[in-house]
Amino acid sequence: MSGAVRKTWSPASEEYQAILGGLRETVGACMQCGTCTASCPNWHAMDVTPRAMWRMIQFGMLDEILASRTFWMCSACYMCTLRCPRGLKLTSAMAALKRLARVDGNAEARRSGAFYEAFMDDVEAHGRVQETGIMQRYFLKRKNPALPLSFLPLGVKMLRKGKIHLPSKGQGGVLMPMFAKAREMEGWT
Amino acid sequence: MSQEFEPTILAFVCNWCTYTAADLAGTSRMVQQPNLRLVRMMCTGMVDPKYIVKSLLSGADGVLVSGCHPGDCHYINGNYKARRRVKLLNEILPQFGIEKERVKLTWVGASEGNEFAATVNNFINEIRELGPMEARSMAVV
Amino acid sequence: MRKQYGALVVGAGIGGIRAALDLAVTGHKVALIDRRPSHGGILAQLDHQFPTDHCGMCRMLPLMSRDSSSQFCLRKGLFHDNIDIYLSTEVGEMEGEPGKYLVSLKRKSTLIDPTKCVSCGLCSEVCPVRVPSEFNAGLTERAAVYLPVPYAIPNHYVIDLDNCQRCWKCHEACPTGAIDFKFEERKDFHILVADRDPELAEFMRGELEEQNFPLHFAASGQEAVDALASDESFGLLMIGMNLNDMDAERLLTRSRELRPDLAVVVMADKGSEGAASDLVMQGAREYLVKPFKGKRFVAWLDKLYMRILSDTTEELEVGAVVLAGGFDCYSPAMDPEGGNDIWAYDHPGVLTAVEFERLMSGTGPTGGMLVRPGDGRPVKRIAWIQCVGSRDAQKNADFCSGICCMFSIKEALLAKRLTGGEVETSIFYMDMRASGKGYQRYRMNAEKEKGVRFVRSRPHTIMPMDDGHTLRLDYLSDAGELLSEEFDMVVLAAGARPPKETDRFALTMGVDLNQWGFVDTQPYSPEKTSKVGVFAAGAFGEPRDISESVIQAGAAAQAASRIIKAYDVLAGIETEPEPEYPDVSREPARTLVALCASCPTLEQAVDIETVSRRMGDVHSVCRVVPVGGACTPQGWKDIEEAALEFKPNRVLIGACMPYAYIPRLKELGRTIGLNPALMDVVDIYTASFNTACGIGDADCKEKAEKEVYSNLSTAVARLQGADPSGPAVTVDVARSALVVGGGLAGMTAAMAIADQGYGVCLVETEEALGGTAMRLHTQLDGSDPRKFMEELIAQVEKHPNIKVFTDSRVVLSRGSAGRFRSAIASPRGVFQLEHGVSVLATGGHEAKVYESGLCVHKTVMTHLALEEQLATGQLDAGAIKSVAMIQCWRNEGEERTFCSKVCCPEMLKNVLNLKQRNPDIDIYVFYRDIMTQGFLETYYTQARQAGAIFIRYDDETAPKVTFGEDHQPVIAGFDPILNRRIEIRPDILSLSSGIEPNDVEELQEVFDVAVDEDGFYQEADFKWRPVDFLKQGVFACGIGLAPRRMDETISSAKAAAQRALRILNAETIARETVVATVRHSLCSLCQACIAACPYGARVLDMDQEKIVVDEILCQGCGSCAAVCPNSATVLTGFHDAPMMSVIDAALEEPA
Amino acid sequence: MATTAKIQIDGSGPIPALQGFLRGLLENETLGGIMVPVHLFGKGLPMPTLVTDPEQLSGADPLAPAFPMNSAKLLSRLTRGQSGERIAAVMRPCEIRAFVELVKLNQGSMDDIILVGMDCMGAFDNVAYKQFLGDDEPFEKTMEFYKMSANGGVDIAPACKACEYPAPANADIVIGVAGADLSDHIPVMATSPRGESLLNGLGLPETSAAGRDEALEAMVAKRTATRDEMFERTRAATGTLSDLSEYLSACVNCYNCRVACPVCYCKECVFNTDVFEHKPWQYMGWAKRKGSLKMPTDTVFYHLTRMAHMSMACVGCGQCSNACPNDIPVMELFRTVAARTQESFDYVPGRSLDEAPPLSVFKEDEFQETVSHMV
Repeated sequence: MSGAVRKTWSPASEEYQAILGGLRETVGACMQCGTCTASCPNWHAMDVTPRAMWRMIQFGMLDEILASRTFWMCSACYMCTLRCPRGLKLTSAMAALKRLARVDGNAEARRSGAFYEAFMDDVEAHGRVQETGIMQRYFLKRKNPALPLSFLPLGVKMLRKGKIHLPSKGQGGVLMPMFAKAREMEGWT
Repeated sequence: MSQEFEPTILAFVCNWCTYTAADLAGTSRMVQQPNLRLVRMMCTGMVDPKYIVKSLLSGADGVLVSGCHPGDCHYINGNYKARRRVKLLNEILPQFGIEKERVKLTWVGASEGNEFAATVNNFINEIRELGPMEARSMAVV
Repeated sequence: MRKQYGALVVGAGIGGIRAALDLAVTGHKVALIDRRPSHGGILAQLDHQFPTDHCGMCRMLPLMSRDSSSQFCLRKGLFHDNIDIYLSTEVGEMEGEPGKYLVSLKRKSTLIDPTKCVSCGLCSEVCPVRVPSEFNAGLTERAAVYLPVPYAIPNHYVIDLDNCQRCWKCHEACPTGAIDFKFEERKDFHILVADRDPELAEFMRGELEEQNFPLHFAASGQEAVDALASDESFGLLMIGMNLNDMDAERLLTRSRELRPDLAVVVMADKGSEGAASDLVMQGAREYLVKPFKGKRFVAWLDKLYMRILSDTTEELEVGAVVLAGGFDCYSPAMDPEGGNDIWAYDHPGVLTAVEFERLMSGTGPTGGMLVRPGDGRPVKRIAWIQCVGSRDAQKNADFCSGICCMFSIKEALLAKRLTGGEVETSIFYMDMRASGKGYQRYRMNAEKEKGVRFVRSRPHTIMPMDDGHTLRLDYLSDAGELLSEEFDMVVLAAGARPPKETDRFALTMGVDLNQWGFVDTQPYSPEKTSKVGVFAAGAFGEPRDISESVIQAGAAAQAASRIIKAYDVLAGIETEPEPEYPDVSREPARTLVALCASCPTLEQAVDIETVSRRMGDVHSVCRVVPVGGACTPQGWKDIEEAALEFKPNRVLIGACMPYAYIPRLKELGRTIGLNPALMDVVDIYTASFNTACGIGDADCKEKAEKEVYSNLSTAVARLQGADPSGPAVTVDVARSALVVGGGLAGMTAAMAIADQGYGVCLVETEEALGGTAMRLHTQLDGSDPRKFMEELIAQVEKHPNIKVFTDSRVVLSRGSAGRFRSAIASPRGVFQLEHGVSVLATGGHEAKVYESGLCVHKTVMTHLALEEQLATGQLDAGAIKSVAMIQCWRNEGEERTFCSKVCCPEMLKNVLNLKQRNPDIDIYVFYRDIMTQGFLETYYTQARQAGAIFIRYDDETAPKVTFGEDHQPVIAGFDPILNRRIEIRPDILSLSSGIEPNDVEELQEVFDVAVDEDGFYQEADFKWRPVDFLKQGVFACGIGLAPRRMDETISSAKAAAQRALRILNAETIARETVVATVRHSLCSLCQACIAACPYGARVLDMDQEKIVVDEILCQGCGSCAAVCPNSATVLTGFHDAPMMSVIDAALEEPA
Repeated sequence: MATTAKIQIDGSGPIPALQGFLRGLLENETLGGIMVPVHLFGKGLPMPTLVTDPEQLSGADPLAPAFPMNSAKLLSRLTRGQSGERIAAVMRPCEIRAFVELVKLNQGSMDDIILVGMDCMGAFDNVAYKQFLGDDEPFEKTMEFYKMSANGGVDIAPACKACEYPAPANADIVIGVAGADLSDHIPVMATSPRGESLLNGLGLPETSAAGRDEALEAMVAKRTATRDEMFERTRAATGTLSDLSEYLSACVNCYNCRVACPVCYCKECVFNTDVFEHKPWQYMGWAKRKGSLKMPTDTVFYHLTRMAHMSMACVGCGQCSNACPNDIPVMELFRTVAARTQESFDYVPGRSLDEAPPLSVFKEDEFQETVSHMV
């Protein structure tokens, strides 16, 4: 990160601006205390700290935000939201970014989001994550035939240790209404 | 020095801080040796050097001047003036064998009852080590 | 008969004390109450206060008529002729209207008779109970019978009935029978139980057998009503909710009708708690849920019985009410998890700020040693975490407590001082709010000179390390790295909260609370609550530091005194004239010595007869009388009788707790016709408590006797030298005021004084009234400052008591408090004026700094100009795309030595205003620390929410301004969060340039007052006398004193007016007992005394060739006497000759 | 370098030459009078005399080795309040230094005074001067004294022997006798603007004070050594309270020492006031406590108190010893004490008018070691 921020607003569509506006509202009151970042269990895996992310939202640097993988690393543990002295809904902001990236993101964003989507789809389908299912979905989404091969050694290892279970019906579909409701609330349908 | 010697200490204490602390030490039942004679002054800034000289010549084995901490003085700066006076006596009296240790200046705040008790007890012990003031056995006033 | 007072002051903390004193010295009777058993509020717990790190609270005591108040450490206690203090007291009910409020006070009994308690502490020693000590913030434990504050006066033990186990051991241990559990009266305490359930009756009969309460049972409501209508005396009515014929509410109503004072308790069934609590609202004392458990029920009833019998009510009629409830400190313990999850509050190394303060205190848990209170481990590294519980929207605290920043710096400095600088101190903060007078310097000194580390970050959690000792803090550096540090101790700068039960209290008093639970106050009148005649003082309306609290208390006192005056409260009540005492200075001293021999402790320690006999031999002692209990009415009568019989001209009483007798000596003086200055009380008990040697030991007895004898004979010698006679020097007060400066402060002060009927000359150098405040067009709270100012100007101009001189200057002012002679130069000529007080309200102005293109480029303006352009429509917010603002902006290299306090709110105002008009404007604010203390914080939050971007800078990253085409500013800055340079090209650049005091060089000379290094007036004492000058009779207020916002300016002006009214309200000012005089025949005119006098009370009269003492200014410190080589200057009561005798007497008995 | 002029000495010797110089000064319109030691009564002591008539300067002897009193006190009387006229005073260095102290204490003023300082060879005490004078002519004996002191063999007063300030400071005009060839001329220096203009008005020829510094230096070295010996001796003699009492045993509370002391400026000493008017029962009480009571009381107390009051301003002129009827070496005692007190406050009495008397001022951050922290 170097070079002066000359233009602080990124060129983007009106839709972009609307989402950005919402995000700005969410994190506007942030005073950069850093509690969120220091509280984040996945902090080490993020390329941009959450604190810097909110800052970039304030500055309107959406391109750079979407290029980062930070929000994909959010496991929605809500620690930041719980601790934020400003009472900001930070986990929601992370989710909004995920959504934004999925809808309108570039290739990079799609790639980063693939695993996340696969995970959620699998949960929706089975009511829990099934190791085989999720990977299938992930590979499909990535549309990269070489990718499964690269996971082969890991898969074999896990299989040996009994970490991979065969797909089962389990609680299949039990969470579907919840997902539907969420989609409805978020205006996706 | 004789084991029997019990020093007498005269303390000029300021009305606002140290007297309060002395009172606190008393009412808190802190262990205090009965060797202290307290003279309440409005301010250490009004302790005339001749009071101290008089005390030493009249049988006090040590004189304690105690007031507010710097900046605390009810009368703004009396304690600073007291410090110069005690400094002066600390220069004059030792020339005549009256040890510097016999004239002490301390700052003790109103809530420092324990500090006052400890100060006095230490002072008494120190004077006990030092032995009686010569004037005790002299017919001079 | 209701007791009448001018005002009731609720809360005896610093704000309440100040308000009470301000009213009392003005001549109003004040009732000062506090629900705690001690006075002093939080300050009783603090030994050191910023920014001096010392106390000095005693400087608040009256300087004039000193004899009417106590003259000792104010943290110890307070007496004033016009103040009645009620401790352990709350307001029960209040009704009425301004000028005549009828108040009923509930006084909780301490169950210990103060006239009998000698504070020996035996009760506390035997008490088996241990609960956290309030005084030491829970760091130590106390018994259920305890001393609330170790150094308070009067210092009687109190019983905490709630925690009492009823073992009665204290009662047995008390040597003086001071503890009264009302054992004897139990048999006369009839309890009427109205309940259908026969099992309950049986249960109660069985359980209460030992208690001896006569029990009466009524199985129906009617039966109960009949009993109530009978002649039987009842102490308590217990109502069950199961009566067939009458519901509980009806019975309660009937009982209130028949016996309004009878205590009623509701026995609720499980599930009907709601209905029961309604009954409590209707007058029942409390409710108890069935089924009752034996032991607990008996204890509860027994305590209730003791309360009913011991507690009292006091009915008052007061003119006005001042609420000074202060604040409670937030504690992590208030969190659902007790603060253990996030703050590891149960760890011995984690303390709140108040706990740390207690730790540093000599009366604290370690006697002032810096070790961990829980485990005694040494402390090498301490961290302070700011904003714990403040600026926290999640905890309904979207406000800044305003005190914690300075508090933490102070504590860090104290820790440094205590350890000789060894301990490492780090303060973790977000904005360091050092905006008070001198606070910025204090902070710089802490950082640069004393090595206190300031870290701008917020650790979110305290993590105890596995070793069980250290504590880890994780925090984010500016660079975005997560850092970990370990500390031995972490102090939580826990913020302020409204005091407990403020909501209930507000209901009783009929005042509104604001959204954070503090008392709601009005714009431009921060002392006014929603109820007329009820005012908020101190920190009750908003968290404030000492100085601001004291000012706010002054403002509240001013408002209250205005009501008292307007409604002519107490008009009919004559105050007793000061009695004339015979002059005994020519008579040989005859001293009556009365020895209080009531307490067995003394008898055990010394042989009173021996002491009496030897005292009889002391020169001037005419009689020694032993009395049984000097503090009891009988003992006091004995002393009176002895005095009338032996006609002494000196009276010495040997007793315990001398301070407590001071008010009583005045009474005695009246009775026997002797000046109280010729009387003294000496503590003869402390010597007897000395545990250095065992009781019964002969040697020990002798030592104690010597000590008692010495104490008494020293006092006799001192009394011999007492000389209260002398000509009564008084000043006839010229009852009008001179106010210099016609801005907001000057006009407010003038109005406050003029409204009470005194003439005011208001002098303004400009051609029109108004001053700096006229430049404001809007306020953050939405009020209209312009309208307010215009109304104020109109009021001032048409006020019959105010004479306005515009375009004028004061050129001369001579004299002293009560009578000044001044000259005003006006275009119409020079006016001579006699007045009693002067108020300097000369104000300040926006600092003019010609840099960053100000006055060159039309795109650059100050915040004030921006506000004006927006208000007048000169600037169209809709046409602007972006605005940049720079806070704390000064000339390069210019030291930022003080915070102007107004620029941050001003900036927020513009931000919100712009955003409201055009939400799409991009706003960038460069700042160092946002100074939004108190409830202003919420506007900061709003500004951020509205989308303004706040960019922090420091000395190294200060924004640089250049200009492009069309005057467009180009600001090159740096964002520390993104760690990137940023460049902003706004349409408008708005600068905060801060406040500078107006030049007062001339006035300094005219009024003989000083200014500080920044050019603001130098007050007598920043905390305790914030609107006084050292020179009495001259006061300051407004921006001339320190940067202030409008509300604060108004408060300071009202506070100054109240101080001035104290003088104007008196017709004459009388001399004091302890005051310096000059024996001119001895005086060589060396003037050393003039230099030594800290109050400027001495001058050389050139014509008369003598040193003249201004007895009003003289405070009796004796500096002059000590510096005078031949005692030509003497302090009354401390003449050299008697002092020599005192020394002789003290040394007569070698230890 | 300020003007140095010479007072030419013709055949009649240095005293008439100095008289001539003073006459010249007095003839200047700006001066109303001159205070100078004058032999008035034959064989008596030359007393400071305020001369207004130039003719009456014929008895003036500024060089006389007599020092009947420290004239600072007299000058204080002449300068308290306004006389309306300016005068000059011919004084020894110790007198000027004492006067500076008195001015600080508002006991006099520098406004209307021209200080003419003499290099001081010392003087006899009163008794010794009379012996020295015998039946001879005073002027001749003065000259004889100068001859003898040039040879190094005069028994001047102990105070003068131990005086390390032979050259006047803070004067307007200095008469540089030290090292001067009294058969030829005496150098006279202007040491202030006022002195400069006065001296220039006299139209004296210029010169240099050759040899003066060396002479002074030698004198100071010798006297400092004597002084230090004196300190040693006195310390040894007063090392304990008993020793001090013995040292002062002849004190009769006459307070002559403090009357003679130039810096004891009190109208009445506190020991002479009612503060020390003890009652008979008090005396009896004290006597009973110890079995006996030395009368008069308060002698040691008096001296210790005086040390506290004035040791910081003590200029060491020795008038106290001179005044003591019982020959107590008061000067030695006070100078010894003063050496320590003055050093501890870095104060030199008479050095500068700008230095406030140490007990009249304070700093917030000083003498930390004086405050005990015993806990």
